[in-house]
Amino acid sequence: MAFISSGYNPAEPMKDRITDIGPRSYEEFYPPVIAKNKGKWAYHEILEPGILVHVSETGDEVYTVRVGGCRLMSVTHIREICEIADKHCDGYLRFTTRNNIEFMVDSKDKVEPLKKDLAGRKFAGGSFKFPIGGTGAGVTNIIHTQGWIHCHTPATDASGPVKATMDALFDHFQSMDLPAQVRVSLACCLNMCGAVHCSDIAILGYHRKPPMIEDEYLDKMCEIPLAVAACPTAAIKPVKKTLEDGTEVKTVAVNNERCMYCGNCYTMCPALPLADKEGDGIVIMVGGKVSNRISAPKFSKVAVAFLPNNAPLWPETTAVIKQIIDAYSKDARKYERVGEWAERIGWERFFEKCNLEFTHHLIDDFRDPAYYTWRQTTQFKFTD
Amino acid sequence: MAFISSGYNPAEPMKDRITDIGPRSYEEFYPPVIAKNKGKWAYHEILEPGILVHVSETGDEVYTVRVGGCRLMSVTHIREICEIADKHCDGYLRFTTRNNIEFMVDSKDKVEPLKKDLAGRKFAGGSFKFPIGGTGAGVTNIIHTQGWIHCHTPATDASGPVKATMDALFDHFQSMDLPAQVRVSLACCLNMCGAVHCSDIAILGYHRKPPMIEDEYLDKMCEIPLAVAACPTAAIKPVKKTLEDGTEVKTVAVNNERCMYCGNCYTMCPALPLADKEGDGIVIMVGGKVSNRISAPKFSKVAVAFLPNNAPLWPETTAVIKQIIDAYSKDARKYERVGEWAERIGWERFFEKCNLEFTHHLIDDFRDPAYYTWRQTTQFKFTD
Amino acid sequence: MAKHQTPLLDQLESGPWPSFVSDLKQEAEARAKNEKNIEYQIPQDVVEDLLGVLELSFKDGVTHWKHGGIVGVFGYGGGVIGRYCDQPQQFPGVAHFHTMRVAQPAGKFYTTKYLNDLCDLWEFRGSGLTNMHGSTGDIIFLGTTTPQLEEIFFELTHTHNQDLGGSGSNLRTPSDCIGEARCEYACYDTQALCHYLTNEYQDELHRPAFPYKFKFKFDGCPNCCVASIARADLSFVGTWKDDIQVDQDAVKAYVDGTYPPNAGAHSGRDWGAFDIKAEVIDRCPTGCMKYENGKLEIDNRECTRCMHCINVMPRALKPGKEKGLSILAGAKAPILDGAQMGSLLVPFIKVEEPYDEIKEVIEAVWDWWMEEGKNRERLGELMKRQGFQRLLEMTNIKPVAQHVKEPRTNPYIFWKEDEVPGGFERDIKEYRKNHQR
Amino acid sequence: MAKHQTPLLDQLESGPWPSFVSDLKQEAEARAKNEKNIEYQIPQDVVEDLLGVLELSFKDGVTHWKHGGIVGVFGYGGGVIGRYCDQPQQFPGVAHFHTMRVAQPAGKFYTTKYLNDLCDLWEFRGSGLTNMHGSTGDIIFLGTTTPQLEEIFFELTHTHNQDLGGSGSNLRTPSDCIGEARCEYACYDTQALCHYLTNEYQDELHRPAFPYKFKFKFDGCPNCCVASIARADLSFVGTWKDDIQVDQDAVKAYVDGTYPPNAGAHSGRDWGAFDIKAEVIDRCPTGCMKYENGKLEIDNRECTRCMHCINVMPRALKPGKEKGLSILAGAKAPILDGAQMGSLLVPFIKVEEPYDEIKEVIEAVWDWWMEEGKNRERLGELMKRQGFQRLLEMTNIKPVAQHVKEPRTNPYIFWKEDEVPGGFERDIKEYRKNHQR
Ligand code: SRM
Ligand code: SRM
Ligand code: SRM
Ligand code: SRM
Ligand code: SF4
Ligand code: SF4
Ligand code: SF4
Ligand code: SF4
Ligand code: SF4
Ligand code: SF4
Ligand code: SF4
Ligand code: SF4
Repeated sequence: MAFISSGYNPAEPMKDRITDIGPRSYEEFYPPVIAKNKGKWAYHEILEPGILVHVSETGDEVYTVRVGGCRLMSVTHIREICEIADKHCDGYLRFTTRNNIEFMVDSKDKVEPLKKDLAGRKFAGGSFKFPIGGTGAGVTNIIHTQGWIHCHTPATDASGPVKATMDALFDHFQSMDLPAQVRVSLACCLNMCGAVHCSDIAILGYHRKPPMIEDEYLDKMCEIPLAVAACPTAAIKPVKKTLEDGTEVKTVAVNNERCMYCGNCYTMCPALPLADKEGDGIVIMVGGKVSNRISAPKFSKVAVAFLPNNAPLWPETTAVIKQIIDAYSKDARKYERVGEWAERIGWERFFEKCNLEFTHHLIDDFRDPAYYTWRQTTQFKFTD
Repeated sequence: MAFISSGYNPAEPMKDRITDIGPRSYEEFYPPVIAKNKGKWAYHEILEPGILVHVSETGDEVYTVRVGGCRLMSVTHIREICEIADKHCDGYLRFTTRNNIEFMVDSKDKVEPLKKDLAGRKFAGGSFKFPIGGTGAGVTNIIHTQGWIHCHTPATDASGPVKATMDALFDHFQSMDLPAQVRVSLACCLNMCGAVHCSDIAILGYHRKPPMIEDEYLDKMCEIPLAVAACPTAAIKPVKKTLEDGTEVKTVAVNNERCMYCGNCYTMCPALPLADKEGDGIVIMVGGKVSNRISAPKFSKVAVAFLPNNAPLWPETTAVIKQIIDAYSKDARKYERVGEWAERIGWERFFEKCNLEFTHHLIDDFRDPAYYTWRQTTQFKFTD
Repeated sequence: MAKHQTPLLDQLESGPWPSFVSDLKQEAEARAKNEKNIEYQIPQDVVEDLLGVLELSFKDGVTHWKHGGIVGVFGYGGGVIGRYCDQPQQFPGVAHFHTMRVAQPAGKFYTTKYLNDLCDLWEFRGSGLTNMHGSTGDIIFLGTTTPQLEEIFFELTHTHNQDLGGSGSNLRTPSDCIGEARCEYACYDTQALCHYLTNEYQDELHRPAFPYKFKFKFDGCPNCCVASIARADLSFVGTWKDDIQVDQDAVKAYVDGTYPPNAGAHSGRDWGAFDIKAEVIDRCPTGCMKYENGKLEIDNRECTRCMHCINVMPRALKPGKEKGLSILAGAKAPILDGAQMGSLLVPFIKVEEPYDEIKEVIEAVWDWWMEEGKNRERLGELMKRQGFQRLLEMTNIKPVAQHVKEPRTNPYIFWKEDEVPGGFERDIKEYRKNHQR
Repeated sequence: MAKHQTPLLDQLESGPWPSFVSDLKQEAEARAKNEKNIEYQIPQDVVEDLLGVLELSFKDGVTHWKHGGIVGVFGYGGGVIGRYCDQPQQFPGVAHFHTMRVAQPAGKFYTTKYLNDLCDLWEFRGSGLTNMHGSTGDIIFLGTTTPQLEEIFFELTHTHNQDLGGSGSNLRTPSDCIGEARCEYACYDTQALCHYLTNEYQDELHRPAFPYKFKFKFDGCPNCCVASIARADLSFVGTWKDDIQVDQDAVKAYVDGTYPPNAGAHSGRDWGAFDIKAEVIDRCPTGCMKYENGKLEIDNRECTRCMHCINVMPRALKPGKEKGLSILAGAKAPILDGAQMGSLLVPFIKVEEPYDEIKEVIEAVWDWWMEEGKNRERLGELMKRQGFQRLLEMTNIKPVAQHVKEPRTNPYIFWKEDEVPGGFERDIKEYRKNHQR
């Protein structure tokens, strides 16, 4: 393969350089019916799972067919999306904030052909390319991150557990049979690139072993003061060590007792890797939300402290999530989010109903605010 | 006055010494109707403010007349209490956990004469000696502390503001016309000797000036490391200073910016007094409770950051308290405590209804938990 | 004629509430007259000087008491608070003005005989002024001189069969609500337990061996009439495990207005006819009640025993029969790190003499706190510093969801090395074999 | 035949949800075939090697990516995330595997023309793999080599009129909900504001001058469909100030079952007939609604604009007419001190071009943060460290009760010296005149 220049000249990087032009304007991309009715929408209805109609004050309508996007997409797949949009939607489409794809048409009769076309397309392995759903009181797409596909700090994969979980929850993606929307998210480490900290159900990759220390290279690869400063629990201190070959090096020591495996030191210093097959795995958090509907936004809470990375299907993880959703589905009131339900019945009852064990790991012990999560009242429910 | 020995011989302190006998047994002190019916009470009723009847499964009844106790009591006053108890109650009485006095009789016909006797007794200055009241949905006695009567750290007096406040709230002591019980407490400094931190209305003495430093004597009177360690905000550090006369002394320096006038350093070191006429005054806190009824116990919140020590009548303090109680009385639901009311209507509305100004002082900025008191939702009410 | 003019204090004599100024004046006068010819062991004008120094404080806006000195009785590390006036020349009567804490009887019932006897002692050897009672619960003898301390203690123990209470880094005098003595809600005998433990732990009460003060308080039910949940390092709060006892006929009597709701506690205002739906069913915090076809139904499994319905209808509802108490740990006042309520440590424990199970919890807590607590660190602060898990471990209590209001929102879980397969130690060289630098 | 065996990954091909493995394989195959005869600028087998390294991670249970290196395009401090494989010999196709963040258009509407063009570019100069979209909102080009970075940037800007997005200690690519474009709830034009500010602050987006990353997100109403309140240093959430607009006839149509509640969002289960009392009136968090005699009444002064009633009856209720937005500050992910939601900073502000008032707030926040923020300290952390008061001071916003959920429970109030009469400096000698030692 020969190098083909774009026109860029490394010797004169500033020549003809265009910068700071920002993204393309949204106005270029509005389908006509949107451009015309923007700001004039009167109401909407979800006609069936994945199919919305929005009706304008002008009488115009836009029908939206939402399909699951697996986010990690090849150009081949994107081109197929474009082909569909060209065929049915005059060459327009959009992506949602949760990485689903929305095909919009401006009249009802265009909906059925579009649906049919979408539903018919499958990958070679048998999975749907464009499953319709993700609206209303069900499960929509999982917001997720890079995992083993691209990142250096993950404690679990992203795309793998997401695929396994969406398969397990697929019925809820294609129906609106839950008490309210259930938002599932995944972050592969606690940097939490996503809204995992306030999702109904969050799958979080977590390390459980303190970093290894690569004494021999540490000082060469890292700035020791930055590594020391990075640790939120002050577990790291600078030390001098003598290597086997007798050379004295500057390096760091980690107080394992104080380490909570956050990996922030590794972010600052590659000579402090944490990853470990047995140490790493998944924390399940539940009950977060971001909408301000009825109750204020809530953080997710840790419901299961650890599940192993059993690739490729993460069966323990999908089983726990099913358990929670089933219990929620059976017990919660209409419009009640997972967290609202847990708060209403009490967390002690939540663990009982979901058949989850409560362990010492779930009791907050991080800094002063931990105190406020303990029970400062005699009000509690007995469980079996 | 001649010294009269009790029998104690300072030369032989251990001779005949009796120790560790604890308090007298409660059983000695039960009135017969109590001793007989203990554990068998079936129900009670508050017949009128200050008058309770408890009815036993045995059919026995005990009538209790509760009267205000001003807690700081002379032996003359206690003897008068005893005289009344001898006359009406077979020589028994009790004190409540809020320092009221309870006279108990075992039949209804003994109530009226007792009431009459009590109501008729007044101090020379005109105040009641034994006002009947303090039950049910009203204001009962103020739990308070020492103040200028006995303590070395107060930022306000105790008995004075309490008398002024109870005079202002006296109607509510003698009637049960509020939505629920309103518990008022006073602590003269933030050691908070009492349950001021969870009272419906709390009157709190607070300093506003950092300690003075008595360089000349500090090292003689205190252990400097203890004074330094005492400061919760690390505002104190040890220093050396040269006095006017040229002697060099070890002393401390206070970083005024970090000081929140808690007085903990003064507790450890008398050479660091804080008290100041203009600096000292009263913080009003509201909305606390300790019962587990309906809602969990709650801490009181700061509603007014500062009111001056205008002795002897503390008119600003009593006015603010009246304002709050009036607004509460008008607006709250039956059974709703002050804090429950404020939470239901929202604190922004509370300030509006009580006609209190919201100032920057009321925003929490103490450590990590402060964050959780800010508003993390778009839900709020507009106020005028 | 009064020794000192008190124009400011005098303004506190009018108004309906009992005036402490009037009472102080009556005591000052009584001492001045000394009708019983008492050989006062401390200055006869002590009360006049107290009025004087207080008037000065009212004028100056600051206290005139010095930082307390270390005074006490032999062999005891508490019970006395030293106090000296910072204007002793002007007010010699209160130059020394120490308080003594006299351990109150559980429940605060008294005979007049006992109280009168104490009055005699205190008039003779002290100021004749008291606090009935201090915030912790003690009878406070307010103001005497150093030489009188041992004398008073001697007389207290020998004549009155009465001990001092706590102060300093001790167990403080425990206190309790009236409980079974006169309250139908009590789930255990607060006086019995309070008295028993007070006596059991006399050594801890009198001889400072703790990092700081330690308080017990005993409430017979979740109404918390002695505010234990807010003011005790260990709070013992009565509760029950089975079903609320319901008398359906009595419920009807409330509904039809025969019985006054909440035992008449709201009778000072016309709140309209009793509305069981609005006042009980809809206010139950767990929503576990129903009133249909004249019958009250409670889903007791969902009840959190908040007492509301029982408080509103005491003749119809009663706590269950399987009674016991909950133990909460760590309440304290705000200094230094903010106030704390007690946190639930033992959800339910039976209250049975000789209270061995309860004592086990107490002693395990103490062992931990005495081992790990820093100087002047309250139990609650230690709990915050080392974590609730640690408290559970040290008391050998299994973690249950009841311990928390909600699980942690941060995932910063500390694992013990033995919980993680393979442990914490790893070989970076092994790792680098599969992961190039 | 595939270059690497992937027995573990293969198991993720079945099941209904779109399989990324199948998609990767189809791309690998397409590149292998190269039907269009593209002169691939990075290894043709990049996707096969990605499958290989991923399979290895599935087996090993750990990542095989090295710590990112510093790569980028000239003059920009962000937009590229460097990434190298820790097994480059085994997987040379992904030895370099950098991502590029392409700034997405507001609202994420696209033409197929635009997307196809991007695909051509990316297939040619990169792996042909993307994320549509990254969590912040960007289009992510997933995997290319260092030499291609400038080439891609050049083509993006010259051919596609398209810039990179943010990474590093920059303003990150702002993102928004669909808003007015297709949502009847929108209280302002999220796309217009998002796009305007993105362009206005291009310098902040591309040239790291901040202590750490900074995010804007724009939600048209409190439903928060772009999760701004949880994921943006400054969240702009639409709201209104006047009364909810009510169409009483439409309310009736909901009550009688003509219109499906919540626009049909719950139609997958039989929840019974719509019950306006149970589903709306009783669930309104402020209890400010009544439905009597077929008429819905809202006490709008008490409404906190939670959206619930509007969500349930979109054809009957609409946000008010006096629209604007609330600004919340400081949301962030948990690292280092726990997650934060945004805290309400500006309760209500009008949204009017040229958005001067909004920009004033943004710039005042930045000035403070750039002055006081430590390296790698997010705005929320600075707010915690220096206090909310300080944020108000620096943005010149008057403290109002709306700023807090509740006032402080501790009385540890810091006073400014000029607020306290007489100031802080006092003369201990003066004091000692009236207070002996
Ligand atoms: C398309 C999208 C906006 C976008 O710019 O892309 C969107 C669109 C709508 N949202 Fe949303 N929401 C979208 C993400 C969100 C998110 C963000 C997220 O999940 O990350 C939230 C906050 C979630 C949370 O609280 O955790 C969100 C919380 C809501 C709510 C509040 C629901 C609740 O019970 O709390 C409503 C109101 C409702 O459902 O009635 C709502 C309502 C709507 C409506 C009905 C608005 C309208 O009138 O058009 C739209 C169709 C809803 C549906 O799909 O059932 N939208 N909505 C997003 C679709 C994501 C997807 O592909 O599934
Ligand atoms: C006598 C006393 C106990 C004692 O050992 O001395 C007592 C006695 C009773 N309390 Fe109490 N409470 C007493 C202090 C308290 C306290 C402690 C305090 O205020 O410091 C509380 C907690 C206050 C708080 O939450 O801030 C307290 C919270 C309650 C409650 C819960 C009320 C609520 O609305 O939250 C009830 C239930 C009720 O009133 O129906 C209650 C009920 C009762 C009953 C009805 C119990 C009974 O069946 O006999 C008693 C008469 C109530 C009355 O006076 O209206 N008692 N009660 C205390 C009287 C103090 C006084 O002189 O005024
Ligand atoms: C006498 C009494 C106040 C009263 O007027 O009733 C009192 C008086 C003092 N308390 Fe207290 N406390 C008294 C009950 C309390 C209570 C209430 C309780 O026990 O229920 C509390 C709050 C509950 C708690 O313990 O947290 C209380 C929390 C404090 C504190 C803060 C302790 C903390 O950890 O937060 C201090 C500061 C200290 O220990 O240095 C303190 C310190 C003091 C000192 C010894 C002053 C000092 O700094 O050395 C006071 C002596 C005053 C004097 O000269 O008479 N006092 N103190 C109460 C004891 C009487 C009794 O024995 O019955
Ligand atoms: C690509 C992306 C995940 C994804 O798969 O979508 C991502 C990927 C990384 N994030 Fe992120 N973050 C991404 C959105 C987020 C979000 C979500 C958001 O912006 O809405 C968050 C949470 C919100 C927030 O900012 O708090 C987020 C919070 C973090 C953090 C924690 C920051 C904090 O202050 O709490 C880090 C750690 C750091 O900065 O060192 C981080 C760091 C990283 C790094 C650069 C790893 C590192 O330690 O250097 C990741 C590079 C992965 C890779 O190799 O591709 N990422 N990161 C997202 C950006 C794509 C885009 O531009 O659209
Ligand atoms: S969550 Fe962690 S591991 Fe995953 S992409 Fe973000 S920084 Fe990387
Ligand atoms: S992983 Fe986190 S807690 Fe552990 S040493 Fe590194 S920075 Fe500190
Ligand atoms: S509250 Fe403060 S000033 Fe008042 S008695 Fe207690 S320690 Fe003394
Ligand atoms: S008053 Fe409190 S904050 Fe100020 S210096 Fe003393 S101990 Fe520190
Ligand atoms: S706490 Fe309960 S048992 Fe004790 S007096 Fe109060 S209501 Fe009665
Ligand atoms: S005690 Fe409280 S929670 Fe239990 S049924 Fe009665 S009101 Fe409900
Ligand atoms: S946040 Fe509000 S305005 Fe934006 S899409 Fe969601 S519902 Fe519509
Ligand atoms: S928007 Fe929310 S608070 Fe306002 S009336 Fe509707 S349900 Fe009630």
